[in-house]
Amino acid sequence: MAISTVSNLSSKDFSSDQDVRWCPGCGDYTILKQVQNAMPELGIPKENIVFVAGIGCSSRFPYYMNTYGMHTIHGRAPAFASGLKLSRPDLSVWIITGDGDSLSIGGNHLIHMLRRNIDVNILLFNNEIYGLTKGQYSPTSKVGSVTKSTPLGSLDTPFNPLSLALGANAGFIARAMDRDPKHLKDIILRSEQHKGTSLLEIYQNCIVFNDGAFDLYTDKVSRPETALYLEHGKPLIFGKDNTHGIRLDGMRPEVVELGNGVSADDLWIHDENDHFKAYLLTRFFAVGNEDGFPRPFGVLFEQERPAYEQEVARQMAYAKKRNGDADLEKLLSGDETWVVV
Amino acid sequence: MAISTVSNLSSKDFSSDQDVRWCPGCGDYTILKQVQNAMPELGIPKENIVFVAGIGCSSRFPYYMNTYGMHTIHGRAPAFASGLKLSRPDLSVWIITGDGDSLSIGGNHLIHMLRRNIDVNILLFNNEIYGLTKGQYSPTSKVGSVTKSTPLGSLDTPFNPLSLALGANAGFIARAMDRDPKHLKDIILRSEQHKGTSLLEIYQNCIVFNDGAFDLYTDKVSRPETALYLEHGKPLIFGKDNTHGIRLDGMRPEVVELGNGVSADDLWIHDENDHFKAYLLTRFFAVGNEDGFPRPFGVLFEQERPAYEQEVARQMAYAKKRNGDADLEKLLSGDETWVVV
Amino acid sequence: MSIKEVIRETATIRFAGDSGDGMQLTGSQFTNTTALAGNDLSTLPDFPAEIRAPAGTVAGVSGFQIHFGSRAIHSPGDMCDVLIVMNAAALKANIKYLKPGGVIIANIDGFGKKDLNLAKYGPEADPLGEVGTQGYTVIPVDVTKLTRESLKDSGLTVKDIDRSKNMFVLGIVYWLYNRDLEPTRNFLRTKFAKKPEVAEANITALEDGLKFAMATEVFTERYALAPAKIEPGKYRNITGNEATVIGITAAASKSGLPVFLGSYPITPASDILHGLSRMKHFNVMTYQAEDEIAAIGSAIGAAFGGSLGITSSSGPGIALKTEAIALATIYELPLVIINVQRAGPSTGMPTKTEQSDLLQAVYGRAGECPVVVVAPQSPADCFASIYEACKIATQFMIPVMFLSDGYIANGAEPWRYPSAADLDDIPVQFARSRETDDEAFKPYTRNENLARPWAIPGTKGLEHRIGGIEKQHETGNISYDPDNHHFMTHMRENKRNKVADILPLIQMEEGEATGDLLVVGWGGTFGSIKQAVYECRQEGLNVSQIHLRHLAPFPRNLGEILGNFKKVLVPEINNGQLIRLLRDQYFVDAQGYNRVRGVPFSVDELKAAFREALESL
Amino acid sequence: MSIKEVIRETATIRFAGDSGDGMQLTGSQFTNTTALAGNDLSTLPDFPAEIRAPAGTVAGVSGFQIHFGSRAIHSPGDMCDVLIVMNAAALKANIKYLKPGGVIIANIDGFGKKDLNLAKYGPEADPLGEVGTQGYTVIPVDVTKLTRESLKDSGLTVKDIDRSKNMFVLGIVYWLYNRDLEPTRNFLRTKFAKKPEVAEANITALEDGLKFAMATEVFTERYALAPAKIEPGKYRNITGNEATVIGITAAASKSGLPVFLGSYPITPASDILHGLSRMKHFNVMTYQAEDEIAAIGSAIGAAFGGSLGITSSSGPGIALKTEAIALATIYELPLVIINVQRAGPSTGMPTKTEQSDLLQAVYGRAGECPVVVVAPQSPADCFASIYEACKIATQFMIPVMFLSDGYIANGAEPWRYPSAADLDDIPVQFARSRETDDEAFKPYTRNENLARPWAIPGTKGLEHRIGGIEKQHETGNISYDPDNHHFMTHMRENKRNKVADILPLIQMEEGEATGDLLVVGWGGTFGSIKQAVYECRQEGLNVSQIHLRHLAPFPRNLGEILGNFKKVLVPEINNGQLIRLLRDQYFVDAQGYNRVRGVPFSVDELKAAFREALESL
Ligand SMILES: Cc1ncc(C[n+]2csc(CCOP(=O)(O)OP(=O)(O)O)c2C)c(N)n1
Ligand SMILES: Cc1ncc(C[n+]2csc(CCOP(=O)(O)OP(=O)(O)O)c2C)c(N)n1
Ligand code: SF4
Ligand code: SF4
Ligand SMILES: [Mg+2]
Ligand SMILES: [Mg+2]
Repeated sequence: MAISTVSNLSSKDFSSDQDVRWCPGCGDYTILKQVQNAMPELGIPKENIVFVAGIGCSSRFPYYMNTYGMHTIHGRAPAFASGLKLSRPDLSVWIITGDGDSLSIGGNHLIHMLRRNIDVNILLFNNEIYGLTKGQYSPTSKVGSVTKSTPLGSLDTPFNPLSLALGANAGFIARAMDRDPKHLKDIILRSEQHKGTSLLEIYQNCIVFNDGAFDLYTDKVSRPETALYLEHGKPLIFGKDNTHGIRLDGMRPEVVELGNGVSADDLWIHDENDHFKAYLLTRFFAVGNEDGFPRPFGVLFEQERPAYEQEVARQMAYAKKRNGDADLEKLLSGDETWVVV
Repeated sequence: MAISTVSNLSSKDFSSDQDVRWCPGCGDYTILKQVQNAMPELGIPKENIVFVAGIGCSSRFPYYMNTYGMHTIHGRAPAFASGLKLSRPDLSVWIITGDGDSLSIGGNHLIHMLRRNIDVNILLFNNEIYGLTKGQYSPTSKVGSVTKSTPLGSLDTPFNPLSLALGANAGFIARAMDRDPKHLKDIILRSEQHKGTSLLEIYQNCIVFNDGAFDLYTDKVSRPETALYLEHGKPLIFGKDNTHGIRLDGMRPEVVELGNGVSADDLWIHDENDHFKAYLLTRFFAVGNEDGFPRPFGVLFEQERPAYEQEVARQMAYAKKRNGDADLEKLLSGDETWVVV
Repeated sequence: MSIKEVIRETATIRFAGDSGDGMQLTGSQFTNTTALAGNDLSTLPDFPAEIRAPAGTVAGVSGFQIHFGSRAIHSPGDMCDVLIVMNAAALKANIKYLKPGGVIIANIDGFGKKDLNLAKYGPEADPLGEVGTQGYTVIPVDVTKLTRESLKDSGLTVKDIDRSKNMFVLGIVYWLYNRDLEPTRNFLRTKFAKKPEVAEANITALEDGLKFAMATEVFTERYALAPAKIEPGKYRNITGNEATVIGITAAASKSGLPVFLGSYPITPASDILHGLSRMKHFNVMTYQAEDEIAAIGSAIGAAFGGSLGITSSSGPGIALKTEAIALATIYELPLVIINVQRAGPSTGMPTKTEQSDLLQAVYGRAGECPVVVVAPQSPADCFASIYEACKIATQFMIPVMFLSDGYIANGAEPWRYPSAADLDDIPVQFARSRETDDEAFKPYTRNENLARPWAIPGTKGLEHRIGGIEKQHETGNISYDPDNHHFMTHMRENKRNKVADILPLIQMEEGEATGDLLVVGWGGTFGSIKQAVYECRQEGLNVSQIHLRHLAPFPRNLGEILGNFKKVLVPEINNGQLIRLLRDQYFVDAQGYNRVRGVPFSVDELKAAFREALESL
Repeated sequence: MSIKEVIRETATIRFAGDSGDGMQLTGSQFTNTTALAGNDLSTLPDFPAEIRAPAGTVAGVSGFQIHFGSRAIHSPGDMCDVLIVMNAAALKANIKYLKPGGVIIANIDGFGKKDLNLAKYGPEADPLGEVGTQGYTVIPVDVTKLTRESLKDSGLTVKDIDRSKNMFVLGIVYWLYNRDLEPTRNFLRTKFAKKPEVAEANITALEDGLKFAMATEVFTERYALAPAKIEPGKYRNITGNEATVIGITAAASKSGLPVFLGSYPITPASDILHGLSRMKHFNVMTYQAEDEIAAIGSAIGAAFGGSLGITSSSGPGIALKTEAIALATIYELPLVIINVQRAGPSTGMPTKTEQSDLLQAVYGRAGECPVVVVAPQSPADCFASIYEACKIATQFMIPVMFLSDGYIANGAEPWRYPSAADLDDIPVQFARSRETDDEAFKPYTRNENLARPWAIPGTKGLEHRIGGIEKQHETGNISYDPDNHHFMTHMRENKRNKVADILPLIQMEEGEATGDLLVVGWGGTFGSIKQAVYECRQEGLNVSQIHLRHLAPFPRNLGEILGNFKKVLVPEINNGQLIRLLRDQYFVDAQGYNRVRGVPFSVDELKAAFREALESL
């Protein structure tokens, strides 16, 4: 098998010859662009990359990547990706999924993949709506969402995808948004670096059926007040001119203003490896940030834990060693035979 | 419809005429007994009670209850129960499920039911094994479990069912065990009192395929050291002669010995309504309690939140009021008609 | 130059433009007006697969065809007389549907360099000029300019003004076919009740379009169509999915049962969920479940509780319901499963139609698992068929599969709607409560339909357990007895087959009950087959037609009728499915006519197939 | 009293006891020893549905029947000559299988008051006395006492001693049928290698059982069976699920492909997962997924990556795989789906057998979705059939459904196993890498089998995307073109049908290729049909037999053979499924013989059916 010379690949090399078919203005375009931008930096030959998607607007993604790709069935991308990665640990496997695809019909596969910790990168395009089927509410839609299937408003408490992921023993969770492309690309690269399942939730604007769902965070004016960019080892600071921070009082986080005796040293220092703190961060989740806490973006949690496919490979190797050469004749005959002449 | 006189029902009234078909010594027997014991105390006529189960040894349960019952398909009991409870909020609906049924094939229905918060009571019989199919590992089996399907030991990190439930926005989570029947019955009653989905995980011994999985907690000698019985408003104390407690240092719990200046007042006071503390409690989950923390039993978390079926009923009532009397003629004709003569 | 008034028996026109151009609305307005004018009609919307493909591209073209006339119309027409195109891509995508010599009304503002590029004609191409040389009559209209001119005093922004372009065009077509503007005026005033200035602007554009057509001399003729001889009655327009929604709601009303729909969105079935979610005041509850398995599970749970349980989906979603359908079958609870078929396999072509789920409906479950299968034949027929499906399900305590399709679901036709009083009764009687000293309740005893009692929780003395394990006759207890299993397997089969007892005998749709060629269809091909048979008979050919609504069980007299013909031809939009059932069950050497193109049959291809079948006799 | 040595051509015996009594082990030891003695044989294990129903109850009885002889044996025998019962419940559950006048060897310790109660005979009943009056010969043995006596010096606890009761009984039966003890001695020494005292105790019990039978005069005759005329070769015993496991592993070895099994446990398919999980050293990876959808999804994912993708399940689980099977069909990737059929519908009778998933296999998916269907005819035949299924899947890039059943899966028979070198080649060639200036790769071009290239990730220049949406011929790009869809629908169908080109022609199983009655079977009914046809032919009846392994497509000469007989009879353990395919495809007026009792046909009922069919000629 020939090895591509990777170094000279450019973002354009990852763009397939298929017409991109999303609504003009859809957030999916920016995400596609950033993924294509990130690819050359991975240093992986493009024939060793596979994008696997379910069904949804977002899940059309693989068609637009000039890599290997599988557009599968609704909600089941993790299943296909699991078989692929287990049997081919040499490949770089990416899952593209929507909020309906991954959290409605596909919720179980998602949590099982997270607990198993197979080394694939999940990009969850959360637009809080079903795009492809033209606008029904999804498991991330806010309570009261008036949609095609909920004319009087939706009633179910939405999932908090990152809380759910932590509860399922995820080893890597992160959040980004379509409208901050540079940050998005950085976090995509971080996700890829993680060995084990990485879940990156991306706020994505569906311009047709749920326009503006994330304006609070994507609007350049409000963003500094509403979005909290996390960095490992750095204090939690936000606000235009970095005026505010988050302090921990025992287990209770509180928003404080810096100055007047409160300095960055008093603040909560982000520790990506702290499961409990990460869980707290996932609970900064009030609609419209009404509890006063900004929405965290970046890597909330990362944990080193053996990737499942490596453990499987280890077990396979052990069995091969222990049982010696696989002897088909012996398998066919079994232990007790007799001869008829 | 006649109303039964409820008061004079006894545990025996809830026992059906079918032969109970579990292996002799199976933990399912004790659980059945405690459920039958709890029933008369609910004050609900038995014709208003429905047990809904999936498939598994545990899921045979409804056949043994002299109430209405549905033995459905593997993993899907929450789906059936949801339709039943939404359309019949007057009924008391119970789900009986195993660890495979609820967390392997049925994981998605479980987490969706929890986030929606439909008022049903889920009893999850966790024996960390597939009983009915004769001994394959389940999503709660410990890493390294040697079972029929994992001859060299299982490799997947098991679910922490109660963490998962909290991550899915569960409103009530609790834990009990087959071998402490009195406590079990109390917690069954607590589960029923909660309005909204209640999840009660019950450690259940499968004597045939996973005997002794919970001996650490069920053994009367080791239990005081290994099991932490929770009571709302009470400090976390455990150990033979109540010698130990748990203290919170910031967000970090620690086991302390009482005496020598450490008193009950210094300990973590259990607050059932504190989501984050409950999450911490779910993480007292080390295999064999190797991190030194006892395993919590009792109600870990309860939250008041409108039950989904009540919200649905409210919306139905609102629509009926707003649209006035349902006029079938008008529906048939629609708004634009013409006459052909 | 004077304008000729030409009398036509039928006409077919097609509106085509970008998804953003409002062609579906334009088409449905033309449809309503035409219905009010007393013509019979049939329509075919043609959506793009993408939500909103880039404007101006062929992928983004949306079309709407209507066939109408002064005689009975059963199909949306193979080819159109007049094609309205709002841009170059619309021309490119639709010219193949225009009859030789047909008329093209083209918005020339949609043929700029950019448009030509987007449509992949190339910037220098002159597609309108070119089709002009191919015998078509091209009528170029600068719709954008004219609309802006017309509305310059409306006070609206240019962007808003441009939204009325479709009304300007509709005005032109109204003039051409002598239609009345009033219905559309009324529609616009209702639709934009909160924005009267928008309503008035649209009306002005409509009127100015008509005036433009009248004043300029671009048209040399206009057309008149006499009202059709239509069965007297009160009519409305309806799509298949709407009729399904209303049928279910009516069944709820007449039976007194609450409806519980458990569903998960999927094209082209979603509109049933949407429609029923607006019927709460009729005691219809809708539940958007997390997936199709949960959807059907919830419907069965609700059926156990005494609701009319319904679930709706299409191809991939129906696959997921298979396991639970089998459970409902052995439970013997009423359940209606709506399958709006689409082109498969797998995701296939989700916005296109097909009839390829019939064998799945009849046979597609593990074990011997008999359900009832009912298929509507047209948009309006969805009402009566689903109503009947609900009735069968409750009377026989059995799952009924309702096989609609994408064409019927989105297509519209005039519907002679019934009054509530005319509807069949659906009498439902739950099992009655018992006292302690009554004999023990046996949930699997049976009535004359072989139906078991519907015993719902809350009823004293009927406490019982149901499950998917084989159950003992009468008691319903778990039983592994071989003879009991054989008995119950046959019981379920017999019960399903007994439904035939209450089904109407099949009637000839066209032609005599005996003859040379019998055409047997089912489902959404009804219109094109009927039209083709009708036309063949006009030409003197010996062709008859029956159309099956009941596919499992079949009507009692089906075998007899099949036996009366020298040849039986079964046209289907699949590789041959009904035909397999007929060959097997009636041992008739039927032949198939099968095209799997995701689109309805054309009348012409069917006529050719019938002729060929007759010739080979 | 001297003991008569009676020569028998065939014999059937049945061991029955509580689930804890070790009857399956006893049965399989008798089987091995009998095979080594050169008899032909066939066996039927009969498990209880519950894991461990309360000891002593009828629900907890476990049985094992073996039919063996000096001539060819194809079925496990309808009724037995000798019935061994370890307790009252075993007698109650099994007396119906004993031939009139047959012998009962009864452990009288299992007939105490408690046992009689548990078996629901009532404490005062004397069932052994009663059957004695019905013409059966009852041989009461106090097995418990005798075993304890025999092992009193073994040093084992009473509990452990009691575990050897089955060996004592086996010793008795070995004496009765003149069997050699050595194989069982060897077996016990291997099994209890780590507990030699247990091994020796069991051996002592076995020997003492034999001595007991020899010394006491309870038996008046013992039996001798000459070795059967069996095809020369090397033999072993094998169950269907074991043969399936070995077949897959062999296919991996011969093709050089790694195997990836994605599965989820379900009765009676789980043993395939268990077995393959022990084949890691053969490059077989097993993955217990969270459900059946994930299981098949993972297998397809692995197939995309270049593994031989397999998934295994039964009824309810197969239902869940439907959607993904359709995806694999349109992907055109190799995949083997193993369905070990069980009695349905729904949960049905999970431990019982049935053949009712054939129509589902052939037709049970939305859209036109053709897959290949292969069914083994016996336990040992699972090897060759699954091996062939793997070969077809990879050579045609197509999903193959393998229809085993509960009877075959758990049943065992002697297998003349092949040597590795004798196995067919399975040549697999992945598509080759390309350089940048090579022509663009087209993933849906085809070879002479109509198979597309298997282009796996990691191969330079073959980057491509596959999906469930209809794809353009050759390029594989998304296409909504109507004619392309028609074309591709037929392409997939043609490819499936082309598999027939490489299938062997169907051979007569019994009888001439033309005549009065042709019996056509498929799957696990092979043995009983063959036995019945053989016996009818011995009686001079004009009956022939063919047995189908290939159900979609059918062998090329099937139609011709069907046409050569006056009557075609199709026995199936379902309500008629293969027969529908034959009637439809070959327009032959075949008749069915159908019993849905969860158990194999008895030879007698089949013979009666054949006779009746001939009489009605
Ligand atoms: C089994 C199945 N059920 C339903 C559908 C219909 N369907 C396609 S995409 C989709 C949801 C899309 O929502 P999401 O995953 O959020 O993706 P988006 O379109 O918003 O990117 C649904 C319900 C399907 N294709 N298959
Ligand atoms: C769709 C489907 N898949 C698989 C099975 C087989 N099956 C029955 S129960 C079960 C697991 C049982 O485990 P658990 O839920 O833990 O219950 P337990 O028997 O341990 O009480 C499985 C895999 C089934 N019945 N249906
Ligand atoms: S519908 Fe929404 S999510 Fe889908 S392509 Fe359009 S804008 Fe994007
Ligand atoms: S197998 Fe285990 S869980 Fe099942 S009945 Fe027996 S002891 Fe109980
Ligand atoms: Mg979405
Ligand atoms: Mg379990």
